[in-house]
Amino acid sequence: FLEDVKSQAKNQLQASESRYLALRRITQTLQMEMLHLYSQLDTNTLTANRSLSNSGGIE
Amino acid sequence: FLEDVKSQAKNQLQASESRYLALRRITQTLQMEMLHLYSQLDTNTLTANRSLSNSGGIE
Amino acid sequence: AYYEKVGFRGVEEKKSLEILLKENPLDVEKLNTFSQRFPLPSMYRIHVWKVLLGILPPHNDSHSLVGGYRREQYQDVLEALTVMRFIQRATPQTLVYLRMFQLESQLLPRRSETTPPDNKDEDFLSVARAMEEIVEEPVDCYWLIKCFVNQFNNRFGDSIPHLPKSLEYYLSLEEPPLLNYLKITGALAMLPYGLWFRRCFAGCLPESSLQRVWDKVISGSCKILVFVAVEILLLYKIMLMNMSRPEGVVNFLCNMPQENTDAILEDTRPHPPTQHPMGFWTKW
Repeated sequence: FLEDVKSQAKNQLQASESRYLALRRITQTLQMEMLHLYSQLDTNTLTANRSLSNSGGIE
Repeated sequence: FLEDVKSQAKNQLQASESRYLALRRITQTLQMEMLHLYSQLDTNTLTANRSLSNSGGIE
Repeated sequence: AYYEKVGFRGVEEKKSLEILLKENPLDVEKLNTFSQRFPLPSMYRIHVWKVLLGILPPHNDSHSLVGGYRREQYQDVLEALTVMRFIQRATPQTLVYLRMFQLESQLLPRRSETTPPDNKDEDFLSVARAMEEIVEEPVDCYWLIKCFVNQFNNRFGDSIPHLPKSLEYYLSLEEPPLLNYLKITGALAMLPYGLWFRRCFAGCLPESSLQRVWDKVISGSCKILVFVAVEILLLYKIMLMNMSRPEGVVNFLCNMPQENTDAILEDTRPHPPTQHPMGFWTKW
Protein backbone atom coordinates (compact mmCIF):
# COMPACT_ATOMS: atom_id res chain seq x y z
CA PHE A 1 0.00 0.00 0.00
CA LEU A 2 2.83 2.38 0.87
CA GLU A 3 4.44 1.60 -2.49
CA ASP A 4 1.15 2.47 -4.08
CA VAL A 5 1.04 5.91 -2.47
CA LYS A 6 4.64 6.50 -3.46
CA SER A 7 4.13 5.55 -7.10
CA GLN A 8 1.03 7.70 -7.34
CA ALA A 9 2.97 10.67 -5.96
CA LYS A 10 5.84 9.98 -8.33
CA ASN A 11 3.55 9.98 -11.35
CA GLN A 12 1.96 13.24 -10.33
CA LEU A 13 5.34 14.83 -9.82
CA GLN A 14 6.53 13.61 -13.20
CA ALA A 15 3.57 15.16 -14.97
CA SER A 16 4.16 18.43 -13.16
CA GLU A 17 7.85 18.35 -14.02
CA SER A 18 7.10 17.67 -17.67
CA ARG A 19 5.00 20.83 -17.72
CA TYR A 20 7.89 22.75 -16.15
CA LEU A 21 10.39 21.32 -18.62
CA ALA A 22 8.24 22.35 -21.57
CA LEU A 23 8.17 25.86 -20.20
CA ARG A 24 11.96 25.81 -19.95
CA ARG A 25 12.18 24.90 -23.63
CA ILE A 26 9.77 27.74 -24.36
CA THR A 27 11.87 30.37 -22.56
CA GLN A 28 15.00 29.15 -24.35
CA THR A 29 13.29 29.42 -27.72
CA LEU A 30 11.84 32.83 -26.88
CA GLN A 31 15.29 34.12 -25.97
CA MET A 32 16.88 32.85 -29.17
CA GLU A 33 14.16 34.40 -31.27
CA MET A 34 14.42 37.69 -29.39
CA LEU A 35 18.15 37.93 -29.91
CA HIS A 36 17.54 37.48 -33.59
CA LEU A 37 14.80 40.09 -33.67
CA TYR A 38 16.96 42.59 -31.78
CA SER A 39 19.77 42.20 -34.26
CA GLN A 40 17.32 42.64 -37.10
CA LEU A 41 15.96 45.79 -35.49
CA ASP A 42 19.49 47.15 -35.06
CA THR A 43 20.29 46.51 -38.69
CA ASN A 44 17.10 48.22 -39.76
CA THR A 45 17.83 51.27 -37.61
CA LEU A 46 21.34 51.46 -38.99
CA THR A 47 20.11 51.29 -42.56
CA ALA A 48 17.43 53.87 -41.89
CA ASN A 49 19.96 56.27 -40.36
CA ARG A 50 22.30 55.81 -43.24
CA SER A 51 19.68 56.44 -45.86
CA LEU A 52 18.58 59.51 -43.85
CA SER A 53 22.07 60.97 -43.75
CA ASN A 54 22.51 60.16 -47.42
CA SER A 55 19.36 61.95 -48.46
CA GLY A 56 20.47 64.82 -46.19
CA GLY A 57 23.69 65.04 -48.16
CA ILE A 58 21.88 65.30 -51.45
CA GLU A 59 19.67 68.11 -50.33
CA PHE B 1 4.59 6.97 8.67
CA LEU B 2 2.11 6.91 5.82
CA GLU B 3 1.07 10.45 6.69
CA ASP B 4 4.73 11.34 6.52
CA VAL B 5 5.11 10.01 2.98
CA LYS B 6 1.93 11.76 1.92
CA SER B 7 2.94 15.12 3.28
CA GLN B 8 6.38 14.82 1.72
CA ALA B 9 4.80 14.08 -1.64
CA LYS B 10 2.49 17.04 -1.24
CA ASN B 11 5.40 19.34 -0.48
CA GLN B 12 7.33 18.15 -3.51
CA LEU B 13 4.36 18.71 -5.75
CA GLN B 14 3.87 22.19 -4.32
CA ALA B 15 7.52 23.04 -4.88
CA SER B 16 7.24 21.88 -8.48
CA GLU B 17 4.08 23.93 -8.88
CA SER B 18 5.69 27.11 -7.57
CA ARG B 19 8.74 26.67 -9.80
CA TYR B 20 6.35 26.32 -12.71
CA LEU B 21 4.47 29.47 -11.76
CA ALA B 22 7.68 31.47 -11.40
CA LEU B 23 8.81 30.37 -14.84
CA ARG B 24 5.39 31.20 -16.25
CA ARG B 25 5.80 34.79 -15.10
CA ILE B 26 9.16 34.97 -16.85
CA THR B 27 7.70 33.49 -20.00
CA GLN B 28 4.88 35.99 -19.98
CA THR B 29 7.33 38.88 -19.65
CA LEU B 30 9.38 37.53 -22.52
CA GLN B 31 6.27 37.13 -24.62
CA MET B 32 5.19 40.71 -23.96
CA GLU B 33 8.65 41.87 -24.98
CA MET B 34 8.42 39.76 -28.09
CA LEU B 35 5.07 41.24 -29.10
CA HIS B 36 6.55 44.68 -28.60
CA LEU B 37 9.60 43.88 -30.73
CA TYR B 38 7.45 42.58 -33.53
CA SER B 39 5.21 45.64 -33.52
CA GLN B 40 8.31 47.85 -33.68
CA LEU B 41 9.68 45.84 -36.58
CA ASP B 42 6.33 46.01 -38.34
CA THR B 43 6.23 49.80 -37.94
CA ASN B 44 9.75 50.11 -39.26
CA THR B 45 8.96 48.00 -42.28
CA LEU B 46 5.85 50.04 -42.93
CA THR B 47 7.76 53.34 -42.66
CA ALA B 48 10.54 52.05 -44.86
CA ASN B 49 8.05 50.97 -47.51
CA ARG B 50 6.26 54.29 -47.35
CA SER B 51 9.41 56.36 -47.67
CA LEU B 52 10.47 54.14 -50.54
CA SER B 53 7.22 54.69 -52.40
CA ASN B 54 7.34 58.43 -51.53
CA SER B 55 10.82 58.90 -52.88
CA GLY B 56 9.68 56.96 -55.93
CA GLY B 57 6.85 59.47 -56.35
CA ILE B 58 9.14 62.49 -56.11
CA GLU B 59 11.50 61.24 -58.72
CA ALA C 1 -24.07 -18.73 -35.80
CA TYR C 2 -20.55 -17.49 -36.34
CA TYR C 3 -21.59 -13.86 -36.15
CA GLU C 4 -23.60 -14.53 -33.03
CA LYS C 5 -20.51 -15.97 -31.46
CA VAL C 6 -18.43 -12.99 -32.52
CA GLY C 7 -21.09 -10.60 -31.24
CA PHE C 8 -21.27 -12.46 -27.95
CA ARG C 9 -17.54 -12.43 -27.65
CA GLY C 10 -17.54 -8.70 -28.31
CA VAL C 11 -19.89 -8.10 -25.40
CA GLU C 12 -17.80 -10.30 -23.12
CA GLU C 13 -14.66 -8.47 -24.15
CA LYS C 14 -16.23 -5.11 -23.49
CA LYS C 15 -17.35 -6.24 -20.05
CA SER C 16 -13.94 -7.54 -19.10
CA LEU C 17 -12.32 -4.29 -20.25
CA GLU C 18 -14.80 -2.36 -18.13
CA ILE C 19 -13.76 -4.39 -15.11
CA LEU C 20 -10.11 -3.65 -15.85
CA LEU C 21 -10.86 0.05 -16.16
CA LYS C 22 -12.57 0.14 -12.77
CA GLU C 23 -9.46 -1.04 -10.96
CA ASN C 24 -7.52 1.57 -9.06
CA PRO C 25 -4.65 1.74 -9.78
CA LEU C 26 -5.11 0.46 -13.31
CA ASP C 27 -3.13 -2.65 -14.16
CA VAL C 28 -1.29 -1.35 -17.22
CA GLU C 29 0.17 -4.77 -17.91
CA LYS C 30 -3.31 -6.31 -18.15
CA LEU C 31 -4.54 -3.47 -20.34
CA ASN C 32 -1.57 -4.08 -22.62
CA THR C 33 -2.41 -7.75 -22.90
CA PHE C 34 -6.06 -6.98 -23.57
CA SER C 35 -5.14 -4.56 -26.30
CA GLN C 36 -2.74 -7.08 -27.85
CA ARG C 37 -5.45 -9.71 -28.02
CA PHE C 38 -8.67 -7.84 -28.79
CA PRO C 39 -9.65 -4.74 -30.70
CA LEU C 40 -10.49 -1.99 -28.20
CA PRO C 41 -14.16 -0.97 -28.09
CA SER C 42 -14.22 2.46 -29.73
CA MET C 43 -15.82 4.18 -26.73
CA TYR C 44 -12.81 3.29 -24.56
CA ARG C 45 -10.08 3.45 -27.16
CA ILE C 46 -8.77 6.96 -26.56
CA HIS C 47 -8.80 6.53 -22.79
CA VAL C 48 -6.90 3.24 -22.97
CA TRP C 49 -4.39 4.66 -25.44
CA LYS C 50 -3.75 7.57 -23.07
CA VAL C 51 -3.06 5.17 -20.20
CA LEU C 52 -0.87 2.86 -22.30
CA LEU C 53 1.15 5.80 -23.61
CA GLY C 54 1.61 7.25 -20.12
CA ILE C 55 -0.38 10.41 -20.82
CA LEU C 56 -2.58 9.42 -17.88
CA PRO C 57 -1.08 7.62 -14.87
CA PRO C 58 -2.45 4.30 -13.54
CA HIS C 59 -4.19 5.92 -10.57
CA ASN C 60 -7.69 6.93 -11.59
CA ASP C 61 -7.87 9.54 -8.86
CA SER C 62 -4.85 11.35 -10.36
CA HIS C 63 -6.44 11.69 -13.77
CA SER C 64 -8.03 15.09 -13.31
CA LEU C 65 -4.85 16.58 -11.78
CA VAL C 66 -2.55 15.15 -14.44
CA GLY C 67 -5.05 15.89 -17.20
CA GLY C 68 -4.95 19.50 -16.06
CA TYR C 69 -1.16 19.56 -16.26
CA ARG C 70 -1.27 18.14 -19.77
CA ARG C 71 -3.73 20.80 -20.86
CA GLU C 72 -1.61 23.61 -19.41
CA GLN C 73 1.51 22.27 -21.08
CA TYR C 74 -0.32 22.18 -24.40
CA GLN C 75 -1.56 25.74 -23.96
CA ASP C 76 1.84 27.09 -22.91
CA VAL C 77 3.54 25.68 -26.00
CA LEU C 78 0.77 26.79 -28.33
CA GLU C 79 0.73 30.32 -26.94
CA ALA C 80 4.51 30.74 -27.21
CA LEU C 81 4.55 29.55 -30.82
CA THR C 82 1.79 32.01 -31.67
CA VAL C 83 3.63 34.94 -30.09
CA MET C 84 6.81 33.96 -31.96
CA ARG C 85 4.78 33.84 -35.19
CA PHE C 86 5.66 30.24 -35.93
CA ILE C 87 1.97 29.64 -36.37
CA GLN C 88 -0.83 31.84 -37.63
CA ARG C 89 -4.55 31.54 -37.74
CA ALA C 90 -4.35 29.87 -41.15
CA THR C 91 -1.66 27.33 -40.21
CA PRO C 92 -2.99 23.80 -40.78
CA GLN C 93 -3.59 22.02 -37.47
CA THR C 94 -1.15 19.21 -38.23
CA LEU C 95 1.63 21.72 -38.90
CA VAL C 96 0.79 23.34 -35.56
CA TYR C 97 1.28 19.93 -33.94
CA LEU C 98 4.61 19.49 -35.74
CA ARG C 99 5.93 22.86 -34.53
CA MET C 100 4.79 22.07 -30.98
CA PHE C 101 6.52 18.71 -31.14
CA GLN C 102 9.69 20.32 -32.49
CA LEU C 103 9.73 22.94 -29.76
CA GLU C 104 9.31 20.33 -27.05
CA SER C 105 12.03 18.11 -28.56
CA GLN C 106 14.37 21.07 -29.03
CA LEU C 107 14.27 20.58 -32.78
CA LEU C 108 12.53 23.82 -33.70
CA PRO C 109 14.49 25.75 -36.34
CA ARG C 110 14.76 29.54 -36.05
CA ARG C 111 11.70 31.17 -37.48
CA SER C 112 13.70 32.95 -40.17
CA GLU C 113 15.17 29.58 -41.13
CA THR C 114 12.11 27.37 -41.26
CA THR C 115 12.25 25.03 -44.22
CA PRO C 116 9.61 22.88 -45.88
CA PRO C 117 9.00 19.61 -43.99
CA ASP C 118 11.65 16.93 -44.61
CA ASN C 119 11.00 13.17 -44.74
CA LYS C 120 10.90 12.74 -40.99
CA ASP C 121 8.51 15.68 -40.68
CA GLU C 122 6.32 14.17 -43.38
CA ASP C 123 6.14 10.90 -41.41
CA PHE C 124 5.06 12.90 -38.36
CA LEU C 125 2.48 14.82 -40.39
CA SER C 126 0.99 11.60 -41.77
CA VAL C 127 0.58 10.15 -38.31
CA ALA C 128 -0.85 13.48 -37.15
CA ARG C 129 -3.40 13.60 -39.97
CA ALA C 130 -4.55 10.08 -39.17
CA MET C 131 -4.73 10.77 -35.43
CA GLU C 132 -6.73 13.90 -36.14
CA GLU C 133 -9.37 11.74 -37.81
CA ILE C 134 -9.59 9.52 -34.75
CA VAL C 135 -9.33 12.09 -31.95
CA GLU C 136 -11.40 15.26 -32.03
CA GLU C 137 -10.18 17.05 -28.93
CA PRO C 138 -6.96 18.98 -29.83
CA VAL C 139 -5.23 18.56 -26.44
CA ASP C 140 -5.77 14.79 -26.46
CA CYS C 141 -4.89 14.64 -30.14
CA TYR C 142 -1.55 16.42 -29.70
CA TRP C 143 -0.54 14.35 -26.68
CA LEU C 144 -1.46 11.11 -28.44
CA ILE C 145 0.52 12.02 -31.55
CA LYS C 146 3.53 13.10 -29.52
CA CYS C 147 3.60 10.06 -27.26
CA PHE C 148 2.76 7.65 -30.08
CA VAL C 149 5.66 8.95 -32.17
CA ASN C 150 8.08 9.07 -29.24
CA GLN C 151 7.20 5.63 -27.95
CA PHE C 152 7.33 4.14 -31.43
CA ASN C 153 10.79 5.57 -32.10
CA ASN C 154 12.14 4.64 -28.68
CA ARG C 155 10.84 1.09 -28.66
CA PHE C 156 11.02 0.12 -32.28
CA GLY C 157 13.48 2.53 -33.84
CA ASP C 158 16.14 -0.17 -33.98
CA SER C 159 13.76 -2.85 -35.30
CA ILE C 160 12.27 -0.83 -38.15
CA PRO C 161 15.18 -1.37 -40.57
CA HIS C 162 14.80 -5.15 -40.12
CA LEU C 163 11.08 -5.31 -40.86
CA PRO C 164 11.47 -5.68 -44.66
CA LYS C 165 13.53 -8.84 -44.05
CA SER C 166 10.88 -10.08 -41.66
CA LEU C 167 8.22 -9.43 -44.29
CA GLU C 168 10.20 -11.47 -46.79
CA TYR C 169 10.40 -14.33 -44.30
CA TYR C 170 6.66 -14.47 -43.58
CA LEU C 171 5.87 -14.14 -47.27
CA SER C 172 8.17 -17.09 -47.99
CA LEU C 173 6.07 -19.15 -45.55
CA GLU C 174 2.72 -17.99 -46.85
CA GLU C 175 3.10 -17.53 -50.57
CA PRO C 176 6.48 -18.36 -52.14
CA PRO C 177 5.31 -17.76 -55.75
CA LEU C 178 4.31 -14.20 -54.92
CA LEU C 179 7.60 -13.59 -53.13
CA ASN C 180 9.52 -14.90 -56.14
CA TYR C 181 7.54 -12.75 -58.48
CA LEU C 182 8.20 -9.65 -56.43
CA LYS C 183 11.90 -10.51 -56.32
CA ILE C 184 12.26 -11.16 -60.04
CA THR C 185 10.46 -8.01 -61.07
CA GLY C 186 12.49 -5.94 -58.64
CA ALA C 187 9.35 -4.82 -56.82
CA LEU C 188 10.37 -6.32 -53.48
CA ALA C 189 13.09 -3.75 -52.92
CA MET C 190 10.72 -0.95 -53.85
CA LEU C 191 7.70 -1.81 -51.68
CA PRO C 192 6.35 1.19 -49.68
CA TYR C 193 8.22 0.28 -46.50
CA GLY C 194 8.23 3.86 -45.27
CA LEU C 195 4.46 4.09 -45.49
CA TRP C 196 4.01 0.71 -43.80
CA PHE C 197 6.74 0.64 -41.18
CA ARG C 198 7.56 4.27 -40.37
CA ARG C 199 4.09 5.78 -40.76
CA CYS C 200 2.37 2.66 -39.41
CA PHE C 201 -0.06 2.65 -42.37
CA ALA C 202 -1.24 6.21 -41.71
CA GLY C 203 -2.77 7.46 -44.94
CA CYS C 204 -2.87 3.92 -46.29
CA LEU C 205 -5.58 2.12 -44.31
CA PRO C 206 -9.02 3.56 -43.56
CA GLU C 207 -9.62 4.81 -40.03
CA SER C 208 -11.50 1.73 -38.81
CA SER C 209 -8.68 -0.64 -39.74
CA LEU C 210 -5.92 1.73 -38.76
CA GLN C 211 -7.25 2.03 -35.21
CA ARG C 212 -7.02 -1.71 -34.74
CA VAL C 213 -3.48 -1.82 -36.07
CA TRP C 214 -2.50 1.03 -33.77
CA ASP C 215 -4.10 -0.78 -30.78
CA LYS C 216 -1.37 -3.38 -31.27
CA VAL C 217 1.43 -0.91 -31.96
CA ILE C 218 0.57 1.13 -28.86
CA SER C 219 0.42 -1.96 -26.68
CA GLY C 220 3.88 -2.96 -27.80
CA SER C 221 3.95 -4.93 -31.05
CA CYS C 222 5.71 -3.79 -34.18
CA LYS C 223 5.44 -7.27 -35.74
CA ILE C 224 1.83 -6.41 -36.44
CA LEU C 225 3.05 -4.01 -39.12
CA VAL C 226 4.69 -6.91 -40.93
CA PHE C 227 1.59 -9.09 -40.62
CA VAL C 228 -0.68 -6.40 -42.04
CA ALA C 229 1.75 -5.85 -44.92
CA VAL C 230 1.72 -9.58 -45.66
CA GLU C 231 -2.08 -9.66 -45.60
CA ILE C 232 -2.23 -6.75 -48.01
CA LEU C 233 0.11 -8.51 -50.42
CA LEU C 234 -1.92 -11.73 -50.15
CA LEU C 235 -5.21 -9.93 -50.69
CA TYR C 236 -3.98 -8.35 -53.92
CA LYS C 237 -1.82 -11.27 -55.03
CA ILE C 238 -3.52 -11.85 -58.36
CA MET C 239 -3.51 -8.20 -59.32
CA LEU C 240 0.10 -7.74 -58.26
CA MET C 241 1.26 -10.77 -60.23
CA ASN C 242 -0.29 -9.27 -63.33
CA MET C 243 1.75 -6.11 -63.06
CA SER C 244 5.04 -6.40 -64.88
CA ARG C 245 6.57 -3.08 -63.86
CA PRO C 246 7.66 -2.63 -60.24
CA GLU C 247 6.55 1.02 -60.39
CA GLY C 248 3.03 -0.23 -61.08
CA VAL C 249 3.13 -2.44 -57.98
CA VAL C 250 4.38 0.37 -55.77
CA ASN C 251 1.91 2.83 -57.18
CA PHE C 252 -0.97 0.43 -56.61
CA LEU C 253 0.06 -0.31 -53.02
CA CYS C 254 0.49 3.37 -52.19
CA ASN C 255 -3.03 4.10 -53.42
CA MET C 256 -4.91 1.01 -52.36
CA PRO C 257 -8.66 1.02 -52.78
CA GLN C 258 -9.87 1.75 -49.26
CA GLU C 259 -13.05 -0.32 -49.32
CA ASN C 260 -11.25 -3.61 -49.65
CA THR C 261 -8.66 -3.02 -46.98
CA ASP C 262 -11.26 -3.37 -44.26
CA ALA C 263 -11.66 -6.91 -45.50
CA ILE C 264 -8.03 -7.65 -44.72
CA LEU C 265 -8.81 -7.45 -41.06
CA GLU C 266 -12.21 -9.14 -41.27
CA ASP C 267 -11.02 -12.00 -43.46
CA THR C 268 -8.48 -13.11 -40.97
CA ARG C 269 -11.04 -13.63 -38.23
CA PRO C 270 -12.42 -17.07 -39.11
CA HIS C 271 -9.03 -18.80 -39.25
CA PRO C 272 -8.68 -21.23 -36.39
CA PRO C 273 -5.68 -19.91 -34.42
CA THR C 274 -3.75 -23.18 -34.44
CA GLN C 275 -3.77 -23.57 -38.20
CA HIS C 276 -2.76 -20.05 -38.99
CA PRO C 277 0.93 -19.27 -38.79
CA MET C 278 0.24 -15.81 -37.49
CA GLY C 279 -0.82 -16.54 -33.94
CA PHE C 280 -2.63 -13.61 -32.46
CA TRP C 281 -3.33 -12.11 -35.85
CA THR C 282 -6.39 -14.34 -36.00
CA LYS C 283 -7.87 -12.75 -32.89
CA TRP C 284 -9.05 -9.86 -34.98
